[in-house]
Amino acid sequence: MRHELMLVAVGVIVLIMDLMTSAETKHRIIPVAIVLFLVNTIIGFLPIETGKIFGGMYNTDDITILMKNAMNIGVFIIFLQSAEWLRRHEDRFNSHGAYFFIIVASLAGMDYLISSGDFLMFFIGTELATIPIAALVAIEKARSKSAEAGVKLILSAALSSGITLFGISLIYGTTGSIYFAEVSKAFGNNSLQILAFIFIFAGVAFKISIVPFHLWTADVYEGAPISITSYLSVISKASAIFILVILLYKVFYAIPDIRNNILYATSVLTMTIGNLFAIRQQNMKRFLAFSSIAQAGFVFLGIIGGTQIGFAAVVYFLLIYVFSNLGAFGVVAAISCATGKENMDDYNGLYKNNPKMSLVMMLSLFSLAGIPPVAGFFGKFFLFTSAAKEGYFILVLIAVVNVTISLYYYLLVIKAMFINEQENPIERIDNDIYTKLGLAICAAGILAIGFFGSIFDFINSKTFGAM
Amino acid sequence: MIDKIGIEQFMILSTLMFFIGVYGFLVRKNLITMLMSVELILNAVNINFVAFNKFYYPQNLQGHFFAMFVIAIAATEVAVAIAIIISLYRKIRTIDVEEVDEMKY
Amino acid sequence: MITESYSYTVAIPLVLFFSFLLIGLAGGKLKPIVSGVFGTFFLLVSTVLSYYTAYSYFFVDGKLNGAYQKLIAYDSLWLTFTDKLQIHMGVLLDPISVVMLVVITTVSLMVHIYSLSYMKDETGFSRYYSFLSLFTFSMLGLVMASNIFQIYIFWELVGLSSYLLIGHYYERPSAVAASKKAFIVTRFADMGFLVGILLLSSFTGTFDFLKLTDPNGSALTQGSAISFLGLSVMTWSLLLIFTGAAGKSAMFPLHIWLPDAMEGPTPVSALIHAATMVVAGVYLVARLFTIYVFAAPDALIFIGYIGTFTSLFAAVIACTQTDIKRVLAFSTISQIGLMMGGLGVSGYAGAEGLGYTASMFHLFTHAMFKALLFLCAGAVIHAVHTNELWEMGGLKKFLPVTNIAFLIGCLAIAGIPPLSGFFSKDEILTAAYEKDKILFYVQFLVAGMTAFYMFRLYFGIFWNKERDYHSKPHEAPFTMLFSLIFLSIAAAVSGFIPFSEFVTPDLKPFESHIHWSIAIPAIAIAVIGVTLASVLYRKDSDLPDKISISLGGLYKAAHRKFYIDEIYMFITKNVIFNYISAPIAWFDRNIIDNTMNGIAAITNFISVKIRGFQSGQLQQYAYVMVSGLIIIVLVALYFMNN
Amino acid sequence: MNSLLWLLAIPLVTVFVLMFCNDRRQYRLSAAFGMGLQLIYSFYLVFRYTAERSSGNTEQMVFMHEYRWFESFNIIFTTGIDAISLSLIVLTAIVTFTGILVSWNTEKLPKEFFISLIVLATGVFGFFMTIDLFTMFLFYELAVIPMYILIGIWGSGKKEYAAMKLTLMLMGASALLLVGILGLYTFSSPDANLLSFNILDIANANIPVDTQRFFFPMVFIGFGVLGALFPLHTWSPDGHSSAPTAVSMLHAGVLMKMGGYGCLRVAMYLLPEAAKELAWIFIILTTISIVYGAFGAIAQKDLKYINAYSSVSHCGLVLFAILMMNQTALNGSVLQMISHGLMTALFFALIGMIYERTHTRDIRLMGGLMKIMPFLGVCYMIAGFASLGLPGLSGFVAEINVFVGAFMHPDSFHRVATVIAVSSIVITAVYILRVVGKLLLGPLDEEHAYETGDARWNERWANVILIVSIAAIGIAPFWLSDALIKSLQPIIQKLQ
Repeated sequence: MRHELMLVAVGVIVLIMDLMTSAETKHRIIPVAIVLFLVNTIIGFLPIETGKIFGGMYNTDDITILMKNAMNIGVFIIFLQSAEWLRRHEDRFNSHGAYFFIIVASLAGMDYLISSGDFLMFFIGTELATIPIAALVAIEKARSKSAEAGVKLILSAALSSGITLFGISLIYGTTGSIYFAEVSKAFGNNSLQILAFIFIFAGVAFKISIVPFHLWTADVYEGAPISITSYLSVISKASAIFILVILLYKVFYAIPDIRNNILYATSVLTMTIGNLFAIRQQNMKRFLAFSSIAQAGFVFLGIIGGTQIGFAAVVYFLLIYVFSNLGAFGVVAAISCATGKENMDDYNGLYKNNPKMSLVMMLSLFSLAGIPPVAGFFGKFFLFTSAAKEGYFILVLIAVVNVTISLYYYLLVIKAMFINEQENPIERIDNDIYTKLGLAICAAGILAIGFFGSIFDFINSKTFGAM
Repeated sequence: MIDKIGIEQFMILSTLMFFIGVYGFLVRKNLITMLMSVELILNAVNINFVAFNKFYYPQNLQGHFFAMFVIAIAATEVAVAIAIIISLYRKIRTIDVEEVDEMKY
Repeated sequence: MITESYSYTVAIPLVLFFSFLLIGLAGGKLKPIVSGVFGTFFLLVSTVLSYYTAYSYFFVDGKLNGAYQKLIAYDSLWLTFTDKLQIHMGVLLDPISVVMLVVITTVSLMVHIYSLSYMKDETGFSRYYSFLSLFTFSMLGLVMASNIFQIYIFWELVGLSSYLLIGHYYERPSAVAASKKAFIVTRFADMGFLVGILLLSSFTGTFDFLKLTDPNGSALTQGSAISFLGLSVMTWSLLLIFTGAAGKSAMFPLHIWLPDAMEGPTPVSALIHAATMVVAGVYLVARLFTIYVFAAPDALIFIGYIGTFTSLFAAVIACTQTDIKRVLAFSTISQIGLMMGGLGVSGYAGAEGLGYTASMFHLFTHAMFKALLFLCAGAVIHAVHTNELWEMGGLKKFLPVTNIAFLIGCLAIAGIPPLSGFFSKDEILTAAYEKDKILFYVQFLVAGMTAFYMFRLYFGIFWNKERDYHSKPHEAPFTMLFSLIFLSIAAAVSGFIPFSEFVTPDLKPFESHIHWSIAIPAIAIAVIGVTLASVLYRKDSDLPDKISISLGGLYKAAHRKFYIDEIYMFITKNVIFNYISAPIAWFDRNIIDNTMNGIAAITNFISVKIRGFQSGQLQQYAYVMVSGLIIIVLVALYFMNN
Repeated sequence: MNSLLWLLAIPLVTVFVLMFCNDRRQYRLSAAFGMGLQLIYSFYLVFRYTAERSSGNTEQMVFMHEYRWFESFNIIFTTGIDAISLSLIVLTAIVTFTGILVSWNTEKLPKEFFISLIVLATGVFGFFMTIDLFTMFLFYELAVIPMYILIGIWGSGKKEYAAMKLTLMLMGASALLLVGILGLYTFSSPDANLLSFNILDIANANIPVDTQRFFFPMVFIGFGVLGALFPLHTWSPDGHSSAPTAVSMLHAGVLMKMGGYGCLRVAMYLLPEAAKELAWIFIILTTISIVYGAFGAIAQKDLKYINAYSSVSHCGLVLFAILMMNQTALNGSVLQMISHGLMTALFFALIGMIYERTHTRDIRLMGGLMKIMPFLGVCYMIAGFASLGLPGLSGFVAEINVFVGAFMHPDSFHRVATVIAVSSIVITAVYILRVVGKLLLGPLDEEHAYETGDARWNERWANVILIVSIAAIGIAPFWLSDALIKSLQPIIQKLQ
C-alpha cells in the first residue's frame, strides 16, 4: 500500500504548495514536484512487505511492486519532459500544481488497479486512472483539439466502463462474489459468464487500445498535450495490460480455448491495423499513437500461451516499452514545445542541427521496431519465443511480418531526420536540464536493459504462470 | 402483486435499459444526451447489482455496495465530462457530436 | 613415384613465371630494352634446361625395356576434392611432352629474340615481354601437366595470355574485338572441356594421366557400359573434351577466332597462333590418345573427320584471302586439321600408331615452318607496313634473306622433299590411306591446295609487280634475321628426325620409312599446285581475277569465309543479346522488381482504403466498438456450443 | 578475456574513439587504425587457430566460450569458430579495412560514416563468431540496419528507394528466419526446460522430419534472400548501385556471405533431412539465379548494375553448391564465398575509384581508360579475370570445387543443373570482357575531360591487399581448402 499512499502524499503536498504560491512564482513548483516524485520513486524501491489486505480486495506481491516501480520511473521521466512545456505555457493555464496532482492521482489509480483483488477495486482503480486523465487531456483550453480529445476520451471511456460494469454485474449474479479468488472458482463454461468475460475483456481492451476498441486512441493522442499522450500511451497502457494478464490467468482461466482464440484474433487485427494506419500518418503524435496500438498487438503474443515465461516477457517488454516510447515522445515533445512543429516533414534534416535528439529518437524508434542491439529487440524476441514455445508459429510469423511493416514507417522518420534535407531545418534546440535528463534516462534504459540478462531472469523469478 | 416481481423482471428491465443506453449513445447527436445514455447503462448495472444481491445472495452486501460506488463514480464522471463539454462548447460553439471531428484519419 | 633426377624440370616453367612477375611488376620502372633482355635471358635458361631434358630423356635414361617411360618428375598436391579425387601440380615427362618442351622453348626463344627489334618502337614493350613470359610459362605448364585438371588450368592460362597478347594494341578497336572473340570462343569450348573432365572423372575417379592412359588400367573400362543417347558415357566425355581441344585448335566450327587473332603483333601470331597454343588441342588428344583409342574409338573417328574437313575448309578459304597473315592463319587451321586427321586414323600398337606419330611429327615440323613463315611475314610487314597481299610485290630484291627463308617455309609446308613438311605429311597421308580412303583423298587434295595458296602468297609477295612503296623497303635487322635463319634451318632439316623412334602411342619405337607409292603422287600434286600458283601469280596478270569471277558465288562465299562469322554474329548479337539478355534484364527490372514494389503498393492501398474507419466521429467509434464486441460474443458463444 | 571477444571489442572501442574525434584526419586515422588492428588480430587468430588444430584439438569449434545471458530462456552467448567462420572473419577484416581505405576522402559527415561502417562490420564479425542462433540473429539484424543509413545518407541515385527496398526485403527475410530459429529452438529438446539456441546442441537433437519440412524453407529462404536467391534478389542491384563504394564492398563482399553461411550452418546442418528432401526446389531456383544473373549482367550499362547482377550469379553459385551437399561442393561454396567476397569488393572499390574520376558509371560513355589510369585498369582486369574463373585467381578454385562436387551426384537432375551452372562461366566471360573492352580498352574518348591521375596511395593499398588475397587463394588453395574440409566434416556427416 506504500506506493499509493506515497503518491497521495506527493499529490497533497504539491496541491498545498500550489495554493501557497502566487502566479509569478508558480514555476517553482516544477522542481519541487520533480524532486518529490524522485524521492517517491526511490522509496518505491525499498523493500516492502507483500500480502493481502481488505480481505483480498487489495493485494501486493513482487511483480506488482516491480510494475509500480516501473510506472513510477515512467512518470518521473514524463515529469522531466513536461517541465519545459509547463514553463512555456504558463500563460495558457496557471495551475502547475493541478497538473502534477492529477497525474499523481491517476497514477495512484493505476497502482490500485494493478493491485486489485476484486472487481470493485478494479473498477475504482480504472476510473481513478481514467477520469483525471480526461481532464488533463482537455487542459489546453486554447486548443479546440484538446477539448475534442477530452470529449472523445471521457465519453468512450464512460461507455467502455458501462460495458465492463455490466459484465461485472453478470459475474456477480452468476458467481455470487466480486472477489477474484472466489469468482475464479465459480467461473466455468456458462454462456452468461462468457458473455460477462467478453464484456470485461472489452473494457480492458479499450484501455489497451486493442482493435476493434482502439478508435479513440489516435484522436485523443493527437489532441492531448504531449506529456499526457505519452502518459496515456505508456503508463496507462502498461497497467491495463498488466491487469488483463491478472484477469485472464487468475480469474478467467477456465476457458483457455475461447481466451486463446480471442487473443489470437485480436492480436493479429491489432498489429495489422495499427501498422496499416501508422504507415500514412504525418503527425508525429498520431503516428506514435498507431505505432503504440501495433505494439499492444505484439504483447498478446506473450500473453497467449499463458506461461510464466510468457508473462515475464510481457512485463519485460512493458519495461522496455516505457523507455522506448517515452524516448520517442520526449523528442517529439521537446521539438513541439520549442517550435510547435509536429509533422514528419518538419523533421527533415533534424540531424543537422540537433544530432543528439535525432540519435535518441533513432534509438527509441529502433527499440520500438525491435532492432538489435537496443532493448526493444530483446523484448520482442522474448514475446515471440514464448509464443513459439507454445506452438503458435503462424502467429509469430504474422507478427514478424508486421514488425517488418512497422520498420518501414519507423524508417520513414529516420529517413526524415538523417537523409532528407530541407532548406530550413529545425534550428538548434536548447533543452533544459530536465528534458536532457529525461532523454538520457530513456537512452540509457534502451541501450542497457538488453545487455543485462539478469533483469529478465529477475522478472521471470517473480511472475506466475497460468493456473 | 408487487411481491410477485421476480428476478426475471429486473433482469429484463436492466437489459432493456442497457441496450437503450447503448442505442442512445450511438444515435443521439447531442453530447449531453449521450452522457445521459451512459447514465442509463450505469443504472442498468446498478439494478443488476441490487437485484442479484437481493434475490440470490442476500447473505452479503457486495452488490449494494458496488452499486453505491457506481453511483458515486458516475457522478464524478459526469462532472468531468460536463466540464470538458463546456470547454469544447466555448471553442466550437456547438455540442453536436457530428461536429466534433477536427481530428480524423 | 617421383623420378628425382628430373625434378629440376619444374624450374622450366617456373623460371618464366618469375620472369613474368619481375617484368610485370617492375616493368614500368625498367627501360624497355632491359625488360626484353631479361625476358629473353630467362627464356634462354628454360630452353637450355628443356634441351638438356630432351637429351637425357631420349638418349640417356628415358627408356626402359625398349619402351619410353612416363616419368613423374615432380608432384605436389594442389587441391583436394575428396580423398580420392585431387588436383595435383606435377610434371609428367613422356615423349610427347618432351618434344613439346623443345618445340615451345625453341619457337619462343626465336620469337623473343625476333621481337627485340620487331617491337622495339612500340609502347608497352615491357608488358609485351611479361605477357610472353606468362604465355610460355603457361604453355610449358600445359604440356608438362601430369593430370587432366592441370592441363585445364594451364589451358585457361594460355587462353588468357593469348587474349592479352592479341589485344596488345588495345587502343585499336579491332584488336580489342579480336581478343575478346578469341577468349570467348575458346571459353565456350572450354566449357565443353570442363564438363567432359567432370564426366570423365566421375566415372574413372581420377584426373591422373598415368591412371587414365594406362592401357591395362581400370579407368578405360569404367563408364563404357553406361550409354546416353546411343553413345557410351566415355564417348560423350571424350567428345566433350575434344570440344575444348577443337576450340583451342580452331577446328570447324570453332575456328572463327583464329583469323581475327592476327590483330596481335606478328611474333605473337607466330608463337601462339601458329606454333604452340593452337596445337594444344592436338596435344590434348594425343595426351589422352590411349583412352580415346580404347574406350571411345568412335570419338576418334569423329575427330579424324572433323580434322580433315577443317583442313579442306580452311584450305579453300586460304586460297581466296588477301591479308597475308590471314592466309597464314587459315593455313594453320588447315594444317592443324591434318594433324587431327592423323590422330583420328591412328591405331595404338606398333606400326598402327603411325597416325599418332605422324601427327606429332607434323606438329613439330609445322611449328618450325609456320613460325618461320609468320616471322617472315612479320619482316615483310615491317618493311612495307601493310598486310594486304596486293599492296606488295617484287620484294625479293629488297628482302633477299627473308625471301629465301619464306621460300624454305613454303616448300616445307607444300611438302616438297627433302624439306621437313614432306616427311611428316607423307606419314599422315600413309596413315590415312591405310585406315580410311575418304580421308586420304581429301587430305591429298588439301596437300595440293596448300602448295597452291602458299605459293600464291610467296609469288604475290616476292615476285609479281613491284608496287609504289612510301619508303624503300629494307631488310630486317640482324636479331630478326637470326631467328629467320635459325628457323629456316630447323624447317629444312627437321624432317630427318626419325620420329617413330621416339614418339609412338604405346611408347615402343617402331621403324617407319617413306611410302613412295603415296609420296610420289603427293609430291606430284604439290608440284602441280606450285606450278599453278606460279602461272597465276608470278607475273602480274588478270587471270586470277577472271578465274575468281568465273567461280562466282563459290569464290565469294570462300572469300567471306563461308559466312561463319556472320552466323556467329547473328547468334550472339541477336539471339543471345536481344532475345535472352535484354528480355531477362527487362523481366528483372519490371516483373520481379514490380512484384516487390507491388507488395508495398498493395499495403499502402489497403492502408488508404481502411482509413474511413478513423472518421473522427465519436459515434462511429462507439459503433465499431459495440459491433466488435457483439461479434466476439457471438463467435465465442457459437464455438462454445459446438 | 576470451580471444574471440576482441573481435567485438576492437570495433566497439574504435567507434567509441571515433565519437571523440573532431576532424576528418582523426576520423579516418582512427578508423583505419582500428580496422587495421582488427585485420592484424584476425590474422593472429588464424595463427592461433592453426596452432590449436595442430596441437591436436579436434573439437568442432575452438575458442568456445559461453556467457550466460538470459537464463530463463537458456540463452547463452556462445562464441566459437571453425575454419569456415574464421576464414569469413578474415575476409570481413580485409574488406572492412580496404573499405575504410577506399573511403578515405569521404566529404559528407565522415564521422558518422565511419561509425556506421564499423557498426555494420561489428555485426558481421559477431555473426561469424557466434554459434548460438540468438546471438547470430541479433548480429544479423545489427548488420542489416546500418545499411539503411549508409545507403540513405551517402548513397547516390535512387538511394532512398533502394535503401528502403533493401532493408525491408532483408528484414522481411529475417522474419522468416526468426520463425525458423524459434522453431529450431522449440524442437531442440523434448524437455521444455532444456531448450537451447546453441547450434551444436540443436545438431544433436532429433527434430522430426515433418517439423523440419516446415522450418527448412523458412530458414533457407530467410538466409537465402541475403544470398540473393532468385526471385528475391531484386534488392541487390538497386542496393548495390546506390550504395557508396565502401558500403557496396562490404555489402556484396561480406553481408551477402552471411546468407550463404547461414544456409550452410543453420539450414543444412540443423535440418538435414528436410534439406535432402526439399533441395531440388532450391537447386532449380539457384540454377536459375546463376544463369539469370549472368544474362542479366550482359544487358546492363551501369558498372555497378553489371556487378550487382554478377553477384547474383556468383552468390547463386554459393547456394547452389550448398545444396549439393557433399564435401567438395560445400568446400566450393565456402571458397566461393570468400573468393566472391574479395573480388566483388575489389570490383566495387575500383568502380568507385573510376566513378570518382569520370563522374559516370555508364560504360557507353567511357573508353580507353587503361591509357590514363593503368593501375586501376590492370586491377579491374584482374578482378574481372577472378570473376570469370581464371586459374591462378580465387574464383577458379571455388568454381571448380562447386562443379566437381555438384557433378558427383550420379542422377541426371543434378548433372543437368550442373551443366547449366557451368555454362555461366562462358556468359561471365562475355560480360566481363565486354566491360573491359568498352571501359578500359579501345581509343581514349577525348570528348570527356576526365580527372586525370591514377590511383592514390590509399587506393593502391586497398587494391593490392585485395588482389594479393585473391591471388594467394588462387595460387595456393590447398591450405585453405584442407582446413575447410576438416571443418566441414560434421556438416557432411549430418547430410549423409
